[in-house]
Formats: sequence, C-alpha cells, structure tokens
Amino acid sequence: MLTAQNLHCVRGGRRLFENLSFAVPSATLLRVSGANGAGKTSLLRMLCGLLLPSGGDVLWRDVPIRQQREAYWRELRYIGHLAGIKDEFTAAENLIFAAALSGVNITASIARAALEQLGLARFAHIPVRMLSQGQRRRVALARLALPDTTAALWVLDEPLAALDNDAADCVISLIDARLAAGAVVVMTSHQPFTVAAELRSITIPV
Amino acid sequence: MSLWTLIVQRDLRIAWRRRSDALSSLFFFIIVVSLFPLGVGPEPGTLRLMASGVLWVAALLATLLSLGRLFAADHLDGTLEQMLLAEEPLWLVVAAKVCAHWLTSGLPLVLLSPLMGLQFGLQAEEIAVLTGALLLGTPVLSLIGAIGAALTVGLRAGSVLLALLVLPLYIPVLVFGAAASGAHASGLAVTPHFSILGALLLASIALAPWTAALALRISME
Amino acid sequence: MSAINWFKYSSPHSFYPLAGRMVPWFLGAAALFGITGLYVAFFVAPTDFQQGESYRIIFIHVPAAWMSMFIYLVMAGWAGAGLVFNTRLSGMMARALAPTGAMFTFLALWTGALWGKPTWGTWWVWDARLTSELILLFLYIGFLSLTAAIEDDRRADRAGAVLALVGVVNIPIIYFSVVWWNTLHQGASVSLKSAPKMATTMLLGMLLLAVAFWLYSLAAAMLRVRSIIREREPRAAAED
Amino acid sequence: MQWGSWAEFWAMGGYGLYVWGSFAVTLVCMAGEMTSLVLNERAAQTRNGEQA
Repeated sequence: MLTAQNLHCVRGGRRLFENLSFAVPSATLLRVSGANGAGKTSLLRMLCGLLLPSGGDVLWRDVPIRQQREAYWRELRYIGHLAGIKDEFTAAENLIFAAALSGVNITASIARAALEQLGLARFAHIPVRMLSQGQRRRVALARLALPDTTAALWVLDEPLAALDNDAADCVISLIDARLAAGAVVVMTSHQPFTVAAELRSITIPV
Repeated sequence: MSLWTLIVQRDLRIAWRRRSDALSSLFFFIIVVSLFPLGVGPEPGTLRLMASGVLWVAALLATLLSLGRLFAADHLDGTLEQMLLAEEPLWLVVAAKVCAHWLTSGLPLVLLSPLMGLQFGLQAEEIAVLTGALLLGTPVLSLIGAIGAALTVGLRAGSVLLALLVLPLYIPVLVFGAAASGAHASGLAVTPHFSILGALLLASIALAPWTAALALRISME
Repeated sequence: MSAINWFKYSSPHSFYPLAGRMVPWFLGAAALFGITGLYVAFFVAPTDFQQGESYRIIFIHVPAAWMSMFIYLVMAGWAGAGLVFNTRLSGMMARALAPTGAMFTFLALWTGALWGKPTWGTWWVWDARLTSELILLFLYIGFLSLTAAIEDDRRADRAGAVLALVGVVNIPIIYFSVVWWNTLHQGASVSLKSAPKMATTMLLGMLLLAVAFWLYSLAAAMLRVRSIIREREPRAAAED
Repeated sequence: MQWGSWAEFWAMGGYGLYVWGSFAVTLVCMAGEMTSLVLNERAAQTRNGEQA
C-alpha cells in the first residue's frame, strides 16, 4: 500500500537520510525509530506530502503521491507535534472542522462520542483554551476515534507523548481497530507499545 | 455545508472573537487619513485634490497591517498544516480565507471611506466614485497580499518583509484606483478606470489563490 | 507539488568546474567589448547639438537599464525551471544573478538622475521608465530580502522563485500603469522620449557596452554560483 | 577625435561632473562587485588548495 523508493532528505544543508526504501502492506504498523533530530518527523512529513523529497518518491497504492494529491489526502490522517486545534472553538467544533477538512461530515453528537472515548466528555463544549496541554493533545487524538470510513493511512508523530496510561491504552486500541480494518499506520513513539497486528520497524541512522 | 462556507464562517467567527485586531487596522486607517490634513493644512482645495490618493495609500497600509492575520495564527497552532492535507484543493481553502479576510478588513474600509471623504470635503458624487473604486480595489489588495503572507508565514521579521514584497505589486491598483477619482474631478469618464480595476480583480481572483497555495506549500515544508 | 521530480544531470557538482573555467573568458571578452564601446562613446560619437556632451551618459544608462530588466527575466526563468524541475542548480543560478541585477538597476537610476540634472534641471524625473526602474529595484530588494530571511536554502530558493515569477508577471502591468499614469500627468514632467534620435554610432556604442555588461554579469553570476555551491555543498566543490 | 586637448576631454563641455560622475560610479560598482567575488574565490582556493 505505502512504498518509499530511495528517499533522500536534506534539511537546512544537512543530509538527514539517503536511499531510504521500504514498503508497508495493508493492516500493518510501521514504527519509525531513531534518535532525536535523526529525521523521523521529516520522514513522516515527506510521507504525507508536506515535505518534497530531495530525491526518490513516495507511492501510495503504487502511484506517486505527487500525482494523486487531494485523492491521497482524502485517505490520509496526519497528527503531528502541533495539535491542530483552534483555542477559540470548543473541542467538538474543532473535531467537526477537522473531519470536514478530510471530507467527512459529522454531527456534534458524533464528535462528543469520540471525545468521550478519550475521557473528555465533560469538556466537549468549553473553549479549548481552557484545557490543559494533555487534554488538548487528547482532543487532537479524538480525531482518530471518529467513525471514518475513508481513512486508509494514519501518520502519527509521537501520539502517546504527554498522555496518561488509560489515554495511551485508548489510543493503542483505536490503532488496533483501524489496523484490523486494513489500514496502514506509520508512527513514531518513544514509549513502548504493543499492537495485535503485524509490526515492522525502520530506524533512521543519525 | 461545503468546505468553502465552513472556512469563511470559521474565519469570520475567529475575527469576531478577536475583534480588536480587525478594529485596530480600521482605526489605523482612520488615524492615517486624518493625519494628512494636519500635515498639509486644512485648505479645502488641496485636500479635495489629494483625498483619493491619501485614502488609497491608507487603505493599502491598513490591508498590509491585517495580512499577518491571514495565516500566522493557523500556522502557530497547526491548523494550517491540516489545511494543506485537506481533500479540497489548497487554492480553494486559500480563496475562502482571503474572502473572510476581505470581509473583515477590506469591506470595513470601503464602508468607512465616505465618512473619510467628508473629512476631505468631497462632494457626494466624488465620494461615490472613490468608494466604488475602493470596493473594486480592496479585494485585489487582499488577494495579492495573500501571496506575500503565504511567502512570509513563519518568518521572524515577517510583517516588515511582507510590506517589502507586496507594496510594489500594489502599485497598479493604487495608480488606477486613485486616478479614477482624478479623472472624475477633471470631468473625464470614469469607466476605463473601473474596467481596468475590474480586470485586475478578475486576474487576481484567477491567479492569486493558486500562487498563494503554491507559496504556502513551500513555506510549510 | 512540482510536476517532474527527476534529478537533472547538470548537478552543481558537474557545473562547478565548468563555471570556474568560463569566468576568465567572460571577463576578458567583457573588457574587450567595454573598451571598444567606451572608445565609440567618447571618441567616435559626435557632440549632440542640443545637449552638448551630457548625452554621453546614455552609453551606460541605457545598457544598465536593459541589463536590469534582462537579468530579472533570466532570474525568473531559472527560478521557474527550479520550481518545475526541482533542480538545485537552477535555484542557485537565480540567487547568483539577483545581486548583479539589483546593482544594474541602481546604476540605471543613478546615471538616469545624473543625466536628468543637466538636461531637465532636476535630479529625479517622474518619467515612466525611470519610475518603473525604481519599482524594479523594489522587486529586486524584495527578492533579496526574502531569500535572505529564510534559513533553509532550498526553501529560500523556491520561495524566491515564486516571488520572481509573480514579479515577472507584474512587470508589464506595472509598466503599463506607470506609463499610463505618466501620460495622465504629462504636464508635470518631460519624458525621456525627447532623447536625441538614435544615430548609428550611438546605437553601436550602446550595443557594445550592453554586450560588455552582459558578459560581465555572466562572469559575476558564475563566480557567485561557485561560492553558493561551496557554501551549500562543500563536497561538490572540494573534489574539483 | 574631436577633443582638442585632454583638459577639454575631462571638462566634457562643462558637464564633466555629470558624465564622469555616472561613469565613475558605474566603474566603482562593477569593479567592487567583481573584486569581492574574486577575493571570495581566491580565499576558497587557498582553503582547499585547488588551482583556479
């Protein structure tokens, strides 16, 4: 499903990685590991099409993503370091907007149900600026709990960071469910975790 | 509800919640316009002559001031990144944001210009020409400004750089916009100026969102 | 985002020594053309019955103006190629040309002012071409400051490329609006069109100096692109 | 050769200041830019010992 052909990345004059190739079949989790600053985030952004590779190509369903653009992004959900939520709006409104960006129309009740899974039921309707950093992270991750049939690829950058145990377990179970549905998940995480589905791992050398 | 209305609605609500930003660029416009009579002297003749030039330059600067709002906040909290991954083409998202920006910055300037025109002793007809030209011109300022804002998103001294990039590109709009009132004052027909402003508007609508989207993808790398 | 993403062979590594070898030739030819041009300008061209000797300034004013415009177009061309083909060298070439182009724009304005003073009694004439030249200088300054403000070289090149392309689309529009604006306020200023009729010797002198300036710009661009390559890809430069 | 003498040449029919002012500044700018580029080139070559 997701293949990388000798990816080449230069950031700020530094050569982060070269000739990086891998293939991830469906229902598989790819764990990207490497020291801080090795280029994990750059690789993830490259897989999303946010960062243009200096060389090589990223393919989705054997077609370069540069040619698919919006068709590819309809199937992609990316959660990066930044939460991607607006302080002025409530958690539910943020989820509705985020889903709409990917072409999924949801109602406030669906959004609240997703927030409940992340233990944020009581905070669904207060502006996000009132929430703590950990809670804001959970609002961002609540996107993964939305009923989302079009998502076939999840790219998650440190999803388990700043989460307490039950929130982390909840995220892992969401990932398991999505893998079972045949999706591909690419993820970085410093915390250990286990998933039921097949797990592959690549390490970016420093 | 289409993504377009969703984004316009979202940006308008943010602008409403952060009213002070929009109001400050409006007050900036009023203050800059009111400074000129103090600087040049209250003599009605000269004031009438330079009214359109002053209002247009003030409109340029006020738009410039408010362009930072277009992408900066979304860049900081990560929503801009998500918009780059939307299933709708990015230029559509950018066009919606520019539309919301114009509604909160350009349009108020247009609605305010008659009041400012009175301050310069303009007659009703002259005010109509000036306001009409501003109505056609301010969207172009927002559209071209979006390209500059997209190029400078995330940069340290972004706002100064933005002015440097965008002001030269504003010159055609300034020339034809201010000249519309000039032509009217000397009894010439105003239609050629309005048609050129209209042409600039159509060209900007066609090209600016796409270019700003390209610039955004580059800046967000 | 860019249409094609293949790795062109004109990589910086192979271009670096080539640029080095070309510089002496360009400089030599530039000096040759320059000297013959100056000779024509001062010793062949007759005195102008109207303006006396001050008209000789056009022998560098016009070539400088031509170069300022020409370099911007070449810069936008390289920038566009860099965006479409995603090649590193094109972006470097655009960055290498920009300072020389800005210099020629400044020289065009400087010599224009010095020519204006004896001819029309004022240092600055709001003539259409001089005004567009001034705006072109702003475009150059915009390009230079944008590319300087972005740390990541590749991103700076591509952002600069977008600005150069937007600039090149706007130049005719700006020129048209300034010419139109100038004719509107014709009473206020005398336009450059009243320059003396182009005697063949004058045209020859100008062309010679224009070629000299062009060769000079090539040499400067080659040298600057080498320093950019050294700065960005020391490996490519070292194995010369 | 229409210049009677060198003095007349430098006077440039009374416009010497303007003519030589523009030519001099042009020469200074171009020479300045070229020398700075060549110096940069020389410095690089001495650094890694390659020939020009």
